[in-house]
Amino acid sequence: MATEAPKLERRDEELHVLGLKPQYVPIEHNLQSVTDTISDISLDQRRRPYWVGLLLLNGALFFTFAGVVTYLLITGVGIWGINIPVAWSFAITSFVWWIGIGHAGTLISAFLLLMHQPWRTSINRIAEAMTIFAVMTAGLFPLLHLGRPWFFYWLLPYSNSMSVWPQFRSALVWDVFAVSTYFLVSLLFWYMGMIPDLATLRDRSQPGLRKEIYGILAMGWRSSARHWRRYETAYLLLAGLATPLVISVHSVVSSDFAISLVPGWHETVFPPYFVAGAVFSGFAMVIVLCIALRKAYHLQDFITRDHLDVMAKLLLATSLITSYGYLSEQTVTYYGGDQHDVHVYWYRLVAFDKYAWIVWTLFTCNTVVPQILWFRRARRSQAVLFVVSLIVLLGMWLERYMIICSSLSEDYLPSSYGFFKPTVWDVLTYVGSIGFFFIPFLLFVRYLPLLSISETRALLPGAHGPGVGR
Amino acid sequence: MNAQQRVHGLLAEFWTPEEILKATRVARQAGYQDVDAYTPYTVEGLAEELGMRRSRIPSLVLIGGLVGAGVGFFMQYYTMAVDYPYNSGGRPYNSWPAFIPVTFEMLILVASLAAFLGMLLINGLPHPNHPLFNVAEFARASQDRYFLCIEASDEKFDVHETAQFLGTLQPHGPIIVVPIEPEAVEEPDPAAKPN
Amino acid sequence: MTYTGSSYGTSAGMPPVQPIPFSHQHHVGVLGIDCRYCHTSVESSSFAGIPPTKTCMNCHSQMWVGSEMLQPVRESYRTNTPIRWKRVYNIPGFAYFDHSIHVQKGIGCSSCHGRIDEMPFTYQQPSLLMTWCLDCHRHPENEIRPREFVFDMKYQKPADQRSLGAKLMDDYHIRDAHDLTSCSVCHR
Amino acid sequence: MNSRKNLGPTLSRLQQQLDVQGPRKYWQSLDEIAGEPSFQELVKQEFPVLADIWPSALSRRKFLALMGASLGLAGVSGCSVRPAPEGTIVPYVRQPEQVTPGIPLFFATAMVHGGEAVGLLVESHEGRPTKVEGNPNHPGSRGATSIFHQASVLTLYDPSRSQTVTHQDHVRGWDDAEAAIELALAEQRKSGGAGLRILTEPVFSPSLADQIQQLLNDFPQAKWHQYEPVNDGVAMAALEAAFGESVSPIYDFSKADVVLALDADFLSEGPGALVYASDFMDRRRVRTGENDAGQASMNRLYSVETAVSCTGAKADHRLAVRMSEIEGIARAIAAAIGVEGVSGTDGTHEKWCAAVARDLKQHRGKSIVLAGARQPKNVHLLAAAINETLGNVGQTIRYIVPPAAKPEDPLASLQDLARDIEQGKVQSLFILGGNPAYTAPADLRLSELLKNVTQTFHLSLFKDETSRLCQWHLPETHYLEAWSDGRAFDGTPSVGQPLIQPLYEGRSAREFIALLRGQRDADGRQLVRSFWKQEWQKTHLNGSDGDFEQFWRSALHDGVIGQAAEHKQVALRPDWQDQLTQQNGTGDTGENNLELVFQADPAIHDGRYAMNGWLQELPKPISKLTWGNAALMSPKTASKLGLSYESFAHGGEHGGFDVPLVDLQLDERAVTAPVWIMPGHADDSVTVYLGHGRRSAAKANGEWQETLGFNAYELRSSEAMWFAPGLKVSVRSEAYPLACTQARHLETKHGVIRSATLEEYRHDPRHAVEHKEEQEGGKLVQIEQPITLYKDFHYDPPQHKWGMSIDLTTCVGCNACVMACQAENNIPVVGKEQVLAGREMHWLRVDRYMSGSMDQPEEFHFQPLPCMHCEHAPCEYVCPTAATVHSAEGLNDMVYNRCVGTRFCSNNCPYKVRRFNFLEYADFKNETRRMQYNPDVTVRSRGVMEKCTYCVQRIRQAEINADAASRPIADGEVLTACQAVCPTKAIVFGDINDASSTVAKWKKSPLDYGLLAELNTYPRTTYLAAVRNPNPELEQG
Repeated sequence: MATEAPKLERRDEELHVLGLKPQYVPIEHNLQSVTDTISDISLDQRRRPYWVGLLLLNGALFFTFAGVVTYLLITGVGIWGINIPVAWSFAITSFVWWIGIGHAGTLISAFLLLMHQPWRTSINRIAEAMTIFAVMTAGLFPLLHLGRPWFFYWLLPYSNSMSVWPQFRSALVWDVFAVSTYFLVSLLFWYMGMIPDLATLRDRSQPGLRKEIYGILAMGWRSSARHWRRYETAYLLLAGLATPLVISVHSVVSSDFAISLVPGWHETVFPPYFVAGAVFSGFAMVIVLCIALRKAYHLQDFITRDHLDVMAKLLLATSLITSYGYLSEQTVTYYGGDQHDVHVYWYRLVAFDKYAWIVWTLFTCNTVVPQILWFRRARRSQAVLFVVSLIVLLGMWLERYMIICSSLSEDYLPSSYGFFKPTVWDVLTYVGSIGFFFIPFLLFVRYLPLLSISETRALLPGAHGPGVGR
Repeated sequence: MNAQQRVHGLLAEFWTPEEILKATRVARQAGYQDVDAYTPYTVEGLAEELGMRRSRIPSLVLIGGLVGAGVGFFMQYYTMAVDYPYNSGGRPYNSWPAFIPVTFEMLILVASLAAFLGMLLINGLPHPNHPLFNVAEFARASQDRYFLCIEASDEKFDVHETAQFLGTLQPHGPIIVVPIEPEAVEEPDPAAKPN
Repeated sequence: MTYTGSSYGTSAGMPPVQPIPFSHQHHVGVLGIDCRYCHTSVESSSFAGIPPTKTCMNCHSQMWVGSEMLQPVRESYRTNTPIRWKRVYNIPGFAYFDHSIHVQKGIGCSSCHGRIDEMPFTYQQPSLLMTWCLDCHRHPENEIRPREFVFDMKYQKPADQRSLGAKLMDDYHIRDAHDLTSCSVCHR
Repeated sequence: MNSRKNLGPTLSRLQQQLDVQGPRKYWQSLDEIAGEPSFQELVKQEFPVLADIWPSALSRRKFLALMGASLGLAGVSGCSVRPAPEGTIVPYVRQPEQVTPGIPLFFATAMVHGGEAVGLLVESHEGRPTKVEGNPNHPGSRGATSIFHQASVLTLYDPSRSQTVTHQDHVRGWDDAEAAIELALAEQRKSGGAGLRILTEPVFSPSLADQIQQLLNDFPQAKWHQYEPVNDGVAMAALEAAFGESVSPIYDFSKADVVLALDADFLSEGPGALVYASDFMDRRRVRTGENDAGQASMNRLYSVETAVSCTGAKADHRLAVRMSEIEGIARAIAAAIGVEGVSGTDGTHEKWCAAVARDLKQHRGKSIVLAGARQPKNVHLLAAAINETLGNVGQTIRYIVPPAAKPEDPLASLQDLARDIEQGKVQSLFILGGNPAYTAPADLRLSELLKNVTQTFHLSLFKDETSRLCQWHLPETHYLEAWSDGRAFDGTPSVGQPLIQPLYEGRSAREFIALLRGQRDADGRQLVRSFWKQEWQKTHLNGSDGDFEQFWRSALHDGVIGQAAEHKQVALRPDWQDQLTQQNGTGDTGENNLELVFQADPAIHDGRYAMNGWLQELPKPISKLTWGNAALMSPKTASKLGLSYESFAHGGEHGGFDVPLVDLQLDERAVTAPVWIMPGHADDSVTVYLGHGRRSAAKANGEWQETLGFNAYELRSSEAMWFAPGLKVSVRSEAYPLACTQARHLETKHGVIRSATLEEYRHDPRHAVEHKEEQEGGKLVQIEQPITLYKDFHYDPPQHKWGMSIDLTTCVGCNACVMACQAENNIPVVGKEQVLAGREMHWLRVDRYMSGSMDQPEEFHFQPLPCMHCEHAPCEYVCPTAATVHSAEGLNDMVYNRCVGTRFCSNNCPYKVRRFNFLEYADFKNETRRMQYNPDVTVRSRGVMEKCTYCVQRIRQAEINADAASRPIADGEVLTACQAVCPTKAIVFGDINDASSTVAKWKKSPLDYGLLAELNTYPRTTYLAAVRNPNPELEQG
């Protein structure tokens, strides 16, 4: 005896004056339609062709990655191009890149929750999912690049028969704690946000295995107002904890380089510069994913052009901060005048047979290309944003690669200068890791609520005030 | 009577947040204590209507944070300076500046766990076999309907009286009696037939 | 930790089956033969030394000549093929233990090998885990005994072992815990 | 037995079982031991499941290979969690009296190389020689060794050594060979040996020469030829012509103030190099403390050469000229000095020759002029004349009877043999050692000639090019497996004891000659002992056998069995001038008239060490190339050929270089070679190293092994053995990868190398150290006292404070230290591809820097770079698993079993002295290779970082010995492997707390400075700035 929910009348004209007030809220929707559109993405069984296509593509990448990793574990890290002096390269670059991408997710959902930004609602779940899977992919690299990966557990302080502990002055041990804490907190944050939506899916799905799984995952959530109150408090607290966590994790990741003695690495600007870089590449990835999902699942009502617009503005802002980072690094070094530092920064710019072409490419990618976002039309066009974001992602990867390899290549003694040439295995490991990221993401898109249904409901006009919304 | 024990409570359905707010206020003023509202999203002010005090979660998180930081720092201090002190790069055994990042991470970790587990524990979740799930209509509680439930554990609760009272709150649809055991398929209670 | 520390993990206390059931209890406990008669290089080399067949034949060419149990010894001596003893103390290749310095510094055989004179079949007494080595390297005073009692199986630690140990540590110039737990003392 | 190596259980027991069988036969071929009943019983016990299928399914060889592979994995058993692997411990049956497992023994022996026998002490662990050290009381060594002596121990265990007698590639036994020999000799006896020829390398062994002489008595018509591609035959002939009798010069650099080296690399090559380097550098040590710096004195070295050599690099003044111009310069100097009958001036280098001549004249009787072995006869005559005129003979130069048993010109000897073969006079040819087919000059076409000799026998270590052409190949024993003797550069004889039974069925040259004389199973020891008994009896007429036995044992212990050769009083023949042939014009230095110069490879010598992995991978002293050779030329020559420096080298590479290929064409012979530009090389001249590009260097597991690089012997003709004009170079299009460990030549960073002239040092001793800082900033930057936040760790006595000091003045860059370190610490060879990728594993590298410009480098400096063992080590605080930690004595310990391989420590080391096992480099599987491993040092597996540990195993052993005797460690008791072999004592290690120790004194010297000390690393290895003694006259020019 389901009664048909009445259609919501348009109540507040001035709310949607064309273009003036950013419209982050789905207008023609009510509770029922919001719930149905979002949960149907997960519930209806029809396989969307391009979802299966993407799954197969990334499945191929995933299996190349598995193959490369097997060969790596059998033969040794020698299959990559690393040598003495450049003992780190693609693996650590990809680690920093992936974890950088991960940071935007939690920053969007946590920091913007604290700032009560309404536009976060429709993209926060996508961003958090991206964080979880990016950090999972990133966490792989520090293990893969170990010389003897089967002793990775020596990095953890477990009580062992040798009574020897990890050495806590090393940034790599900090990394272990930082990355695992970050993964856990993001997972909690993401899962907690999803409990009410899982309850919705549980209630709307046909009886069967999926209903039971959703039921288990929803942990018996029965939308009780008392529960909501405690849920909101905990959610806010988690957001409050996650924000400083994001800053600290990427500062710790940057301390992998900052605590060292390598000229070009031991810069005091590294922590903020890396965090800005992380947010920058993170937003780029979020934009890419949002645009793709928006088109694939017709979420134009939820992820409106205004969302893209505000994210583009943030992309531009962080691009400027990162560019400021480049500028300050160069000027402070030349001002300081230490012969080793000056050599590294100078040869980065001029040695075109080695790293200079990478340096100038990344300057264009990270500094010049995002300037197009000053124009409103560019910010609102999906195609331009998509391309700019991909370029920024490439630029940020090159930036980490340049920092790591060029500083190690020519640091102190001329006799130990060396050059890094990537091998096919380097490239395959990196490309394979992209597959490793997208497989769980596609499964998330398929089986879990894509947007935060409960928060979107809360945003509906009249959801709060005495309006008519059902 | 035996019907009394088998009943968990009475459920009334509403369609707008204002209705549920008013119904809850009226129920509370009528003296019912064990009242709970079920809404598809957080309705502003509903918790105050239900008379909830300040939640204990923040204090839990604070304790968690302090414990995390304490454990984090002591672990590092004990291993580096007490259990196996060795000279690493001329740095002192207790190089506390180097211990700060891990201490901070442990603080955040334990605090977050405290927040999440605290919320679950205090809410009594996971509780998959709650009597309310025996009511088919209640499935809409997580979608677009608002429900008010007065539980049998309330001392003023009487099946007929309370059903009568609920009827006065203009609910949409009949007052539903929430059975405790799921298999006893409850035929609609004739007495509570609304208009 | 429990698995590696258990006797199954460290194979302590489990006497391996030897080609010849040699009994220390009989030779050391009953007959009173000194350790250095067979383990000749314990004071001079890192390796304590395993007696060549000739050492066994010094006596067993005269006594117990007909016994079936000693047939492998005679066989080995006649055909010049060595006796293949099962190794009781398996220290990993990357840890370098030196008998001579320990004996010289006043660490008795029984401190590590236990009461060999009461062992019919030799088994590994300690866990041989690094924690076991470190306990002694951190507090040598608990185990040191005067040099003359190093080979005395029946030596009992005196009540004032701590003070005796401290005194002996000065006499024998034993370095402090921080020195002895430097990694290159055992690993190189 | 506390065997450090992770030997797989079965084969190690098998090995111990073989050990124990006593001296009889150490090693049978794999098939024989596989067939033994005891082995099958062992297999049943060890691998019961396989035991039953053992005889049928698997062939024995396959089973051993299979087990070998599994043993390899067993080698990794270390990582399996306990229960501990079921190991066994196998004692001797009858223990040899002085062998105590765990304590190494040292035996004195001698190795013949490069025209001299050098006395060595070889360390033996449980019957396996593992490390070669110098013999302090041998005149040719004085405790030092060269890279060849160090690497010889690897050749002993080289699995590709020839193991069986073969007749036209079919495996035979020694008895078949003996039968064939007897047949051939019987044939020859009829004609008195007319068709018999013996070809050996120049023999320095008196007993072997005596044996060959007796053989020649049996066959009066037979002839004995000697040939070696790198020889001083021309010099010997010249001196014989000058003095009327065959003499050999001995130099005493301790008395020389001025030395002129005409293409003579006396510091690192040639007989007596170790002693000459030591004496020469003793006169350059200026560390006379603070006060008497004023009177510090040094000798001065002038060098005239083409390619940069160690001597040229250390010279105060170096003149880079074409080889053909050196004779002109020698004439100019001789004329300037006033050698009668010599005239002529050298146009371009007029001023230089005049200044040198003036300097020489001011140091009459206290100077030396040396002519290199590659120079033509005239230069040797001129040098002898100059020395005579300056009155050096008897002061700084003495002439003795040549140490060679039969001094002759090897080239002439080989040409006679070739002529005889051509005329069909030779029926049976016995080649002992050497590899003439590969090393003979191309125009002799020896390879074709060998084919038409009826019976040819080749006794050699490897089945090589010559063995391939000979009917019979007979495995020769390595010098560590056989009795031998030899004369040092000054004639002192010494006996070579074997350290181990022959690994394969080899026989030594003297046993083979005895075989030729009919004694079938001659014992090398008996042969050598009887010869020296006769010699001893000549001087001790009524000496009893007991006396001789006593003399013999003490000689074996000391490694020296006689006195040096006595000096001959000789004088130049009055008519020596007419020996001077007309100077054959320096030829125009036009673009088309390039000069090709041959040089013995600094590491592979003449090609005999091509199969030695250590030497192949050893970076050459100057070019730092490894694995293969290249055509070296100066930047100007390259630009003339259209190869600018930038065109091929990315610069700054440490590892791979793609260089262009060129065709070197001389007369009608041509070779394709990669180009390597070497600043400091003379213009219009191309140097090529001999010894590479071998097509069949050895035969191992069925195939002929090839070696990298191109074969320079193909361009060599007998008229121009060392240099030839008229080289045509044509550039090809494709590129070729060269593996170089240090490409960056110029000192772009100041403060790394610090040097000063003697004047500056006299004026202000600390000038070298601080000079650079003063110039730029104007104010004196005190960089020696870095500030630190940290509370210091105390290393005060009785704690040791280990430190090392390296003197840049006296280091000649000969790489002996690098090779000694590789031998001592089980450092693996990684191969060319890995060196191309920049992953060579040497713990110690010798950096070579040049000051000045690419076209005109002025100073060359060598800087050995071991680990600095910094007190504030940047590598320690970044290691996450505490695998590298600072010990209480200030050593930076590297704990291999704790390392997980994050490699952050290598990134954070400013000196980049850490090496990483990117792949499984150490050889855990090959049984013979594993015998060389030093049991006191862990063999590192894949994924582990490693570095110089100041030979901590030696420090610990010294501490234990000192503790046992309850005495402190004496200064010099701990010798690190590099310090022990350094000929010029440039490296000193010791306890800084002990004020009387040499290292403490060196560190108090005003010249002492820490490398990159401004980074607050507090390095324990510090350097003494290099001091040069330039000639003021030439300095301004």
